[in-house]
Amino acid sequence: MNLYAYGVAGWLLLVGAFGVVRSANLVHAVVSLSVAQSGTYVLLLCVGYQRAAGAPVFGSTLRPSTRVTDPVVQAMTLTDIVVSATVTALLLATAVQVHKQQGTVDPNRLSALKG
Amino acid sequence: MSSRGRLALFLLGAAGVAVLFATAFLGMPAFGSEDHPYRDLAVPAAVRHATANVVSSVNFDQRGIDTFGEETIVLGSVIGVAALLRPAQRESEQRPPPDRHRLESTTLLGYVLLPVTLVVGLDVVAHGHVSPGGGFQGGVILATGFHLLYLAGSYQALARLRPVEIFDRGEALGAGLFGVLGAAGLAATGAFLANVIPTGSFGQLFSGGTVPVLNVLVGLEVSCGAVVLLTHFFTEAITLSVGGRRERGGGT
Amino acid sequence: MTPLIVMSLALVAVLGTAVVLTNEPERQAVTLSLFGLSLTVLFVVLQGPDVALSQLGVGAAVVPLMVMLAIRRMRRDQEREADGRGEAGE
Amino acid sequence: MTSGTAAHLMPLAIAVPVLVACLMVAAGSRLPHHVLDLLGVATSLTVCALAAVVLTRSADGRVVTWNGDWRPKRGVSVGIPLVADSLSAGTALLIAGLMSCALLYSWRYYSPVRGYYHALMLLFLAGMEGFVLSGDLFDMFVFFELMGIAAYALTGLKIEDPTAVQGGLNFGIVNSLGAYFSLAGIGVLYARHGQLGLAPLGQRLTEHRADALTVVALVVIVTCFLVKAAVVPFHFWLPDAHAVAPAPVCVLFSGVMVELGLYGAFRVFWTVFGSAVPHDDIRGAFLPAGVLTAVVGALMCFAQSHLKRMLAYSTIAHVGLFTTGLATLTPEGTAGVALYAAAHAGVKSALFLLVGVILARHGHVDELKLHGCGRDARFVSWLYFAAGAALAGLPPFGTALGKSVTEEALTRAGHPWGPAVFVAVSALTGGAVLRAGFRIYLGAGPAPDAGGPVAIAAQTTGIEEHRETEQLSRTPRTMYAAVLLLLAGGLAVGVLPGAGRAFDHAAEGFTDPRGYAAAVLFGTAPAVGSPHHESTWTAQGVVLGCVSTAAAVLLAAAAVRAPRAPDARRARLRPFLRSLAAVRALHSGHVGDYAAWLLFGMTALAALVGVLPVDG
Repeated sequence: MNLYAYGVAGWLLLVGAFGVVRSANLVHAVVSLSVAQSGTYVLLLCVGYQRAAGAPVFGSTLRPSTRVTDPVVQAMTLTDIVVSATVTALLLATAVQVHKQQGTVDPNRLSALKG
Repeated sequence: MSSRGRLALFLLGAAGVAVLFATAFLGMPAFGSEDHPYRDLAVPAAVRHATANVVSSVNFDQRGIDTFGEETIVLGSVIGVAALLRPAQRESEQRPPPDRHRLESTTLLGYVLLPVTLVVGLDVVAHGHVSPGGGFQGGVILATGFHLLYLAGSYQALARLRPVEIFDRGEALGAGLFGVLGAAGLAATGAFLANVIPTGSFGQLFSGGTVPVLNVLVGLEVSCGAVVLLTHFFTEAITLSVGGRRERGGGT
Repeated sequence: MTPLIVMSLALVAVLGTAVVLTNEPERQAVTLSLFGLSLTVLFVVLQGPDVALSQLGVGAAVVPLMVMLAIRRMRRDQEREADGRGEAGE
Repeated sequence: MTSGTAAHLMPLAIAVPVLVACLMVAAGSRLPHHVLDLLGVATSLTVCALAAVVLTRSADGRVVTWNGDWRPKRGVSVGIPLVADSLSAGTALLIAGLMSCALLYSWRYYSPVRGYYHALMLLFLAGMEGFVLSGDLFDMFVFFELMGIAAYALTGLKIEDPTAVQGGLNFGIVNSLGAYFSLAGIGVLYARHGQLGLAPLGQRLTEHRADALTVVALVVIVTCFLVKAAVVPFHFWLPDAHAVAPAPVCVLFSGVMVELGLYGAFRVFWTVFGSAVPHDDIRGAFLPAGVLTAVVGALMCFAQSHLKRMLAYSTIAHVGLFTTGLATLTPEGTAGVALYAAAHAGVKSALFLLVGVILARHGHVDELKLHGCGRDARFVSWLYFAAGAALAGLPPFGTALGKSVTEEALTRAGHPWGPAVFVAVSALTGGAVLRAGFRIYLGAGPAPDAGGPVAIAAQTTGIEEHRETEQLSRTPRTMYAAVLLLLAGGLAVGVLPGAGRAFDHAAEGFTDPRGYAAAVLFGTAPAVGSPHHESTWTAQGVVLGCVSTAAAVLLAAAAVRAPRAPDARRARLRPFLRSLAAVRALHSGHVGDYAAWLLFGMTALAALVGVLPVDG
């Protein structure tokens, strides 16, 4: 069971890295990177999951107790999502700029940096 | 490296990492177990500060400096995107004419949805400490709401509604006040980001001390920041660069 | 592990793979958005409503939108360049 | 002033730059250039002062503050501490000092890009300060990302330069990928132990036998730090980013950001895994990794004609030496590396700024094309040669002291090959820098058009580098001042009496996880143990320093004199040249290659550490 739930997280990380490696388009590489990062969300939330426990938001229906899923990993994931969105935005802007300068975003055809 | 060589190297590395992950995953506590030591500390701590949404308590109170760092990341990325997408000197820009043909129904949908999303966004920000949501989620909803105008009609209407400088300022204000509130905690109790506002009673709108205040500040920053980010990308998408790219031998 | 969790995890894994295997950037913006939605579902199922809400806004809407806009910019430049070359050839 | 007050100053070192950056953004493009410069320098100097106060306090024991006032009860807390021991406070001071020099250098002549440059620099400062002071694993990740975001944007700042944006993108993608794997490692560790603080995790791990999960977590978590530190094979992004970033930004990259990667890796190792993972396993992995990094960096450095890329590879070579020294896992080795890194920061930064001066005057940074261009620049040439010799390890520069202390620590730890590697690497990197100096400032060797083709087409030369300033006919005083300050810093580490002792003390605290945990979790401040060993000049160290400098001069002279070796010698060198060309071809600028190497590196590291559980 562990292997399945956490395995999906590990799979996303590896498949995202695979996307970066075989990418023929920097935008595709940046998107693949964000897929790799979603692996970390899945891992964190799976780590914080507890069977038959509620969400860590108390109110009229849920009285404070500790039978809730782990709020700490959820807070971490929130931060992680923000990081992902901002990194993606910045890298996309960079890719747009690469395209303006070199006329292509295919890493196989970019030739500015070597050796 | 040839693309085959690259792939071979990757597969070798990925196989190794897969083994590493599998080893680690087998050693972790079973999925869905009851063993969450940090949670057992965080929930009572949130209750002590009368914050019904424990995730908000962790984000803004217990581990507030993480969120301070996170908001600074948002600020940094907005500045970075603005710097990277600034018009280059030899690039003169052309705006397309404003005649965009849209279906009437899409326009109507956009205008109807705009106020709805704004209200929902504000609500999510305001109740982030008592119900799911918060400044970040609400801020994103607000920013998306603004961009329904794009769906609804012309770029021009959108441009009129979002003078970038004001949003820039709103974003900086949100991030700055977050720091100021942290420093206020430092001045009052000697600890950065200390929860210095009376925490009120559990589950009420006025509870959680600094948590709802920080939620509002983050909402301000994120909504403005996301609007600025999207504006830069929208401007890129409809702008033509004239003589933008530098001619390079071998490039296409 | 409930069947719901098993299924949403499987959906996430499949759609994540699909995003990576989509070579055409325009289509990738769409698959990315669907992948974002599947993550949202997973987070709801895993009892993380806060996370699900921000994933919905960021992963399913804002990021795919930015990807789409970035691609559109590149396409326009390419088309323009092709036009320019055509004119020069005339 | 009590240590309580000093503790209050730590969060300010992070918050003040952020607040000033917010102010700059809010003011938009309306702040005049000199106000931006003034605000930037004043803010970095303020952070310098804060760090200096914390540093003086930390001499009596670690300074700890709990954000949000969530002080631990019976050793557990939900909050995040900021912790300063002498080493982290000293690093915090170094960061702010380098930032001050960088902003002084860019005073007036660097385009403020509507204030974005200054705001990004200050956010970069905040990120580095947060990273170095944080006592929490996830918080370190957050500040690591903040550093990253600011660094990627600063790298690509010269948007009209085609290489700049590509360098920024490679940097961003590789570093982010490493960070995500590390975050997964943090998740794995959290699942087992339910903690995120360094000290509480360390405590939990003392009670557990180190099993495979622990070792995997260690390997995966340190990956992102090793990517930042540019340890081979995680290093590919570094020359790309350094070659294109503006010179003042390179100062921060090479001077301290890369070293922060090593700081992070070894901070996490000592505080979290120090008692659980057998030290021999770590030595067995990091000693070879360090030596490989040093050798690859030094050879690649000598093969460059692009001045900034040359300095970048020299940084990789030195990071390799630092890794080797830290991998002894002894206080002596750590003290030596801290000395070395502090002096290296001054010397290497001065060199980057001098190359910046060349770029401002001549509009490119290609060694061969610059032949004889600096003949009229007397003063600058003296500065350049001094810095080059210091890089090669000339006493009494601090680089020589650090090198000597680290060499002796390696010998004492049973690695007699240590000094040979250090001398060879210093000679090669210093030799490359001096060779360029001979060509540029003395006009030595044949002029480029006489010496065959200027460069081989398949490699990046410095010819295309874009100017960062308007063309300067004479170098402004502020630029000289920054270079002089940095060189003086590099010299001061070596000659100030008591510098060695201070670094010994810092290293003793850094390598003492028990004291760290006691100070953080229980507020007890056991005095840091007095060092067993005193880092100071020795006859052997001075001799080896002179040897490496002399070797560097000879190498440089030989390379300038004989650009085309006689055919017989060439034939003998052919296998070597061919393998060098092969290594060089691996640095392809292709981000997919870099990502593949990242995964391969993780696997190799895990294999070296030995993932299977080790008894005892």
